[in-house]
Amino acid sequence: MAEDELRIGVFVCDCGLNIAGSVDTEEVRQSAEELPGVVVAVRNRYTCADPGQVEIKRHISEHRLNRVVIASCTPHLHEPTFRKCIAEVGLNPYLLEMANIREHCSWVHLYDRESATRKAKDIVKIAVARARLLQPQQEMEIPVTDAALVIGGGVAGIQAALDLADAGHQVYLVEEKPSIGGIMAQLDKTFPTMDCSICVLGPKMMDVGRHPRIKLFAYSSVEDVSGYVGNFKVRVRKKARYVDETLCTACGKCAEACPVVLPDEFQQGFSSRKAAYIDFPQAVPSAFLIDMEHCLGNKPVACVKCVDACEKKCIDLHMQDKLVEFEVGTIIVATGMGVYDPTQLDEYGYTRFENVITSMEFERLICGGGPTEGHLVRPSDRKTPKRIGFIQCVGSRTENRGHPYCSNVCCMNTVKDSLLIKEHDLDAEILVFYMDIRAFGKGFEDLVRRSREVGVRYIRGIPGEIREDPATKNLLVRVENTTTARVEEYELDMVILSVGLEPKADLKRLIGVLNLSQTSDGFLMEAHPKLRPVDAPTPGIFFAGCVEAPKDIKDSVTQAGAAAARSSILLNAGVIKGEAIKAIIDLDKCTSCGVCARVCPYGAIKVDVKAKSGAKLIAAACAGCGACAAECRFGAITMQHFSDAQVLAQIDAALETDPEQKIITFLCNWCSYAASDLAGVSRMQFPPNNRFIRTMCSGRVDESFILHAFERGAPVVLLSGCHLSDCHYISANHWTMRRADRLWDKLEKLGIRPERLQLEWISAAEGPRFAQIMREIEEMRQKVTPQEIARARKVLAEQRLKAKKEPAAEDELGDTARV
Amino acid sequence: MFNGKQEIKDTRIHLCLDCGKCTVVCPVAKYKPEFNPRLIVQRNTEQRGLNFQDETIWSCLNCYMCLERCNYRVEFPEFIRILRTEALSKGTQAKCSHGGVLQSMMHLMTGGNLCQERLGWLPPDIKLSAKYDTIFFVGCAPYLDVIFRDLGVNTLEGVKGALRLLNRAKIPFNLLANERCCGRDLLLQGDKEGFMALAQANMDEFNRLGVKKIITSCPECYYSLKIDYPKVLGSTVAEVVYWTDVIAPLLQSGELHIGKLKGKATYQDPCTLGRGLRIFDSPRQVLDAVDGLELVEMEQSREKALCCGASSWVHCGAANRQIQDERLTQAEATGAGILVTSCPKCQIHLKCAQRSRNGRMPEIDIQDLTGLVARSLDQEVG
Amino acid sequence: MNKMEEQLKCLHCGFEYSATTDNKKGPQERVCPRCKSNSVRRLPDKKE
Amino acid sequence: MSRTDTDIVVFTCNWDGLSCIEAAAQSRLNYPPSVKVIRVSCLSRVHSGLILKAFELGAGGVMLLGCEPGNCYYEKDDRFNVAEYEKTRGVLGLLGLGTDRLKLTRLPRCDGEGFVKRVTDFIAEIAQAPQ
Repeated sequence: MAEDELRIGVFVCDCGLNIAGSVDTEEVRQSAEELPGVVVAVRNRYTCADPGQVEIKRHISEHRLNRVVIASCTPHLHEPTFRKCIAEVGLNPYLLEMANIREHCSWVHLYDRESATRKAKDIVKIAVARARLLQPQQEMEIPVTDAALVIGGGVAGIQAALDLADAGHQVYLVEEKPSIGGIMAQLDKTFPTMDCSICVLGPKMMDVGRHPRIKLFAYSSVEDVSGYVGNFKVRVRKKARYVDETLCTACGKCAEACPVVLPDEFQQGFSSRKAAYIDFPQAVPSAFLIDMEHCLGNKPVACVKCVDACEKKCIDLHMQDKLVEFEVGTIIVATGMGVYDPTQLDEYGYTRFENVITSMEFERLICGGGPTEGHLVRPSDRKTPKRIGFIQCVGSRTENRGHPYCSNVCCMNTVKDSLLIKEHDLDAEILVFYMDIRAFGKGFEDLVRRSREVGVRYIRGIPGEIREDPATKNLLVRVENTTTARVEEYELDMVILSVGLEPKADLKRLIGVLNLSQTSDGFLMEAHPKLRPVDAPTPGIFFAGCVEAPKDIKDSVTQAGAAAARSSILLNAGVIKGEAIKAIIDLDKCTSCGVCARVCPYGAIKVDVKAKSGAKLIAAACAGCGACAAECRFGAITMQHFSDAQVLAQIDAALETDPEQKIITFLCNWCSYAASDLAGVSRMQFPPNNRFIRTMCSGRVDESFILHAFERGAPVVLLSGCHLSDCHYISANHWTMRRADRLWDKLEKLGIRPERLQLEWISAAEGPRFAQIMREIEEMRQKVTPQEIARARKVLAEQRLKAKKEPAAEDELGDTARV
Repeated sequence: MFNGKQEIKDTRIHLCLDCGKCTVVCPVAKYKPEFNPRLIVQRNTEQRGLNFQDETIWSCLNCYMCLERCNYRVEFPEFIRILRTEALSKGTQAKCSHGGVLQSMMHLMTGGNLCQERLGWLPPDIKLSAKYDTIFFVGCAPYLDVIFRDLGVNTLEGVKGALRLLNRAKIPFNLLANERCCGRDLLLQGDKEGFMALAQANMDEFNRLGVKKIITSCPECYYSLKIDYPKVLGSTVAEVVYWTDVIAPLLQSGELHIGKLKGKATYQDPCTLGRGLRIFDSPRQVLDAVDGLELVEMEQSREKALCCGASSWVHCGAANRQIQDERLTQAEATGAGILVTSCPKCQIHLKCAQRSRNGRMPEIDIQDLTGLVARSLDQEVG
Repeated sequence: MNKMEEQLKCLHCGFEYSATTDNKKGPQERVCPRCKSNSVRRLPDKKE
Repeated sequence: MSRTDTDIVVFTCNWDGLSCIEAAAQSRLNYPPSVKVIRVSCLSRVHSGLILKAFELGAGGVMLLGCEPGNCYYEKDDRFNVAEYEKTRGVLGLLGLGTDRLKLTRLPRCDGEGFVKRVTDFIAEIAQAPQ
């Protein structure tokens, strides 16, 4: 196709008034018509709607278009739509370029139609410039291993595993605890239906244990995951239980024999267990295990009482951890959440007063399977509490010791608990101290009403302090009743802190293993908060349950089903389209210096530096970040679909007219571009002087791009990408930082103010910060004088000519390669 | 005309969840129900500007207790300060305690041609350095010493003590002959203008003498020099340190030794120093270093410490008395013989309260931390 | 050798400060303590 | 604020103090018009706050004019106002205004000359006092 003359079609979208509201789309269309290579420019009301797409197809065939530029919204939203659209009339999907005149223009310059329109024209011009150099790309087909890994055996993990297995896929379910069941297994009843938690969960747990297509790894952890969507290699550490779970009949003889007594975590420490123990009666796998940390069996003088007691002889005190490896096509993360520890909220004396407990502890105290067989007593004197208070929002909705978000389940959990107490003891006096009762779900408000009907008192106000009467161990709770604005003091027998939910402590580790990222609240970030709520940004990985955000059982199960369905789609397909954006190595230019191999986060490039046989690319492993191309000193590496030529053309187009007015901003596809979209969607206004250039990763941004921008007269260049720790190409953006350091030194040497190159790490969640940075950068631009711009242009032009003559010096190489 | 839009935004009151925690922990609200921080925020966000003026705003003690517990750390004391400034700008008069003598004193210090004679008390044994890179900011101790002598207050003892300790620690320092009041009390009562004048005058003096480091023993001076000056004047002063932060490390590392004192003491955390600037440990470390002195804690201490019951020399009334009374009772309950505080104002307020308790026993001996520790120097160990 | 003192300058607000970085940990994100910008430059150690 | 040395505020008690001033008036004795008289029932009413306020507002000197010891109409001894007097002098000293800018004067009934002499002398002294 390269030899054909260019026939570009530009389609400008009104998006109703979303774009046309603040951009004169007709003017944009006309200016597009003037651009070289453009044979037709069309305006649509809704390009993405059917009529719009039909029109695109019609024009493609009518005008024999061989490049398509669509000026509408962010590529993150509709690039796939339009790629599909043009493919249907036989155009290679990679011959499409999106010009984002909505998130990047109309929505962020709502009140300045003139400059918004001017900017929109520029954006289209930049897109057309790139479109001219677009080449058709072939996506490689990657086979998918028809198996899934589910991490976490709580209700979400269980549901996901069952759904996938029932759909006919092999499932590996990994649970770190000795039994699956998770938090739900510890709850007494569930809201709003008030049915027994373990009674509904138990059967599902057994289904998991029995299912022919589910391989359960209890008491195990995912150690390492490598590979990519469709072909993940997983390594699981199966911790030694010291009991052969296939033989164990859970007769309990070993526990009877065991002399070591320990607090029972499952019962929240309210009762004891032995070193030989089973999590709880309904545990799956239904097998005991030995807590080797406390067992006497591994001391020089072995106790081995359990070994003697076991009739099936299934105890082996010399058992070792096992490493198991297998391949899966998709991964579902369902590791759940942690529960907030109120110790730091000293005013409630959780650690000082026995009768102040958390809602989790309460579940065990009220549960028939609990330490008290469901007779509610208070810890200090085992007496039945008559006056009980609940304090809501403990550790939630705060920036002062706790978490800023609402934990979603605590309100209803308290309502449920209040009814449970009333079931046990109708004349118990129950007070709920709250700020807002959030009963938004099906049947929730009804439950609240019932609790009010049975006489639970709801007092609007959060206690400021709790004191204990040392004699009676009763609690004196002082609170302002905000409805009467009077400070009241209540003497209560027991206080239950309705604690919030938080990300699991060890979530970071998993994030490292799976290369995921977090939202500002610490939970896992979805690919799209509305449209892809269970997908991880990394293809092939899905979320279920509280690991994504606090949610109740119903929502966890719903999400688990969704995650199962989403991964089932991949597994059923059998193959998936692989990354077309890949590096290509030109062996004529390659000097086998080995830099690219060192830079590649995926080890997708191999170089034999001795043999000088040139760099080799493992195509399937290449994720397309482009760090190698940016670091290669000899221009031996071309990034398909993000080639030097394309980016340089975009810069030229952006700076063709009054460059001194413009800021060149490089956005990485995953974080900073997403942040710019977020700023757009949230209508955060900022000055219209920036021109955005998207690369897959900030690591792709070549030194030459930035210098080129300065040479073309850009006053300021902003380099932006994901925060260092959550680069979507593992560590590609570490090279961005090193490069920035190199560039700043270089600019200074050349007598160009280093300040003119700015660097910002902006996560996808930081829309407001993005807008703020845009404003600040514009302020900096205004401080750059015409003289220094001119000077920079001159110096850099000379520099380039010099560089043409002599190739890169060896020492410069060493500098690059230093790690 | 007053315009506190941004200022008010910065206090984050728009984040108030209306939970009422502040009201529960506020010492004033406890004895004076009409003072309700939560409602003050509500009233004054809704009705401000309708020439609405709220009497209760003068009762706030700026003790940071509300801030300590607030979910969103809403800066209520600062909000009050803004309201007071606004009220003054509308011609309201603050009810000044002590016949307004302190306000007049502070205003008199704003005078440009002021040349004080404030170092007369300086005993010969204290060695000053020749240079001004490090200065000790004395604060209003000389004045308070005169004004409140009839309460048995001896704020100068404290200062002398601090200086002797610094000498002992071989830390060179100098004093400013024409140092002015830091102005914090004017700021807190809303007189931003007066504060600015004092702050600027002091700042000019620092710059003129090339001061690099400022040590002070008065928590209020410490706060305003460290926090208020940069905030209001926009330029940072020299490094500002609190004397216990200078001394305590030396005592811990054993480079510095102090003497012995018999007795049992309890420590009053000044709000400004404790909750305000999170200095809880170093004063206690200093006390621990005094051989033979036993330190016991009150029911409410550290982050929970109860305020000495008055602030910024305005609007002292029955509620304040009750707070002071409660605090004294807490102190006595510890069985300690000495109530140590590191703020001259705590000393003044609590002694004042003590006097009006018309000698109800047991009377706990209220001492300034610096003074107390310095006295130990005379009883050398080993 | 791993731990080293670096002279850093914020190219956004001009604030200069020094910090120790641990090379073992790999590159760490730099944030200007004053203006929170990431445009923090490692100043080349001056050799006269 | 600018301070004019000749601006004198005289706090006088309603009895012997005031009688002297009235006597001076009746016998047409001249003293500078810059002398402002404030009548209080007894000097015990005057505290350091009021005195300093006068200085804050620019007074060059403050004179406390009262009964001679033993003559107090309220049969108060003068312990209280002496204490306040000393306290205020202390503050004035620290402020570098000089302790002499505050004067405590006690006169017998109707001593017009006495008052005029004291007040003019006072103005003269203040002229010497440090600024």
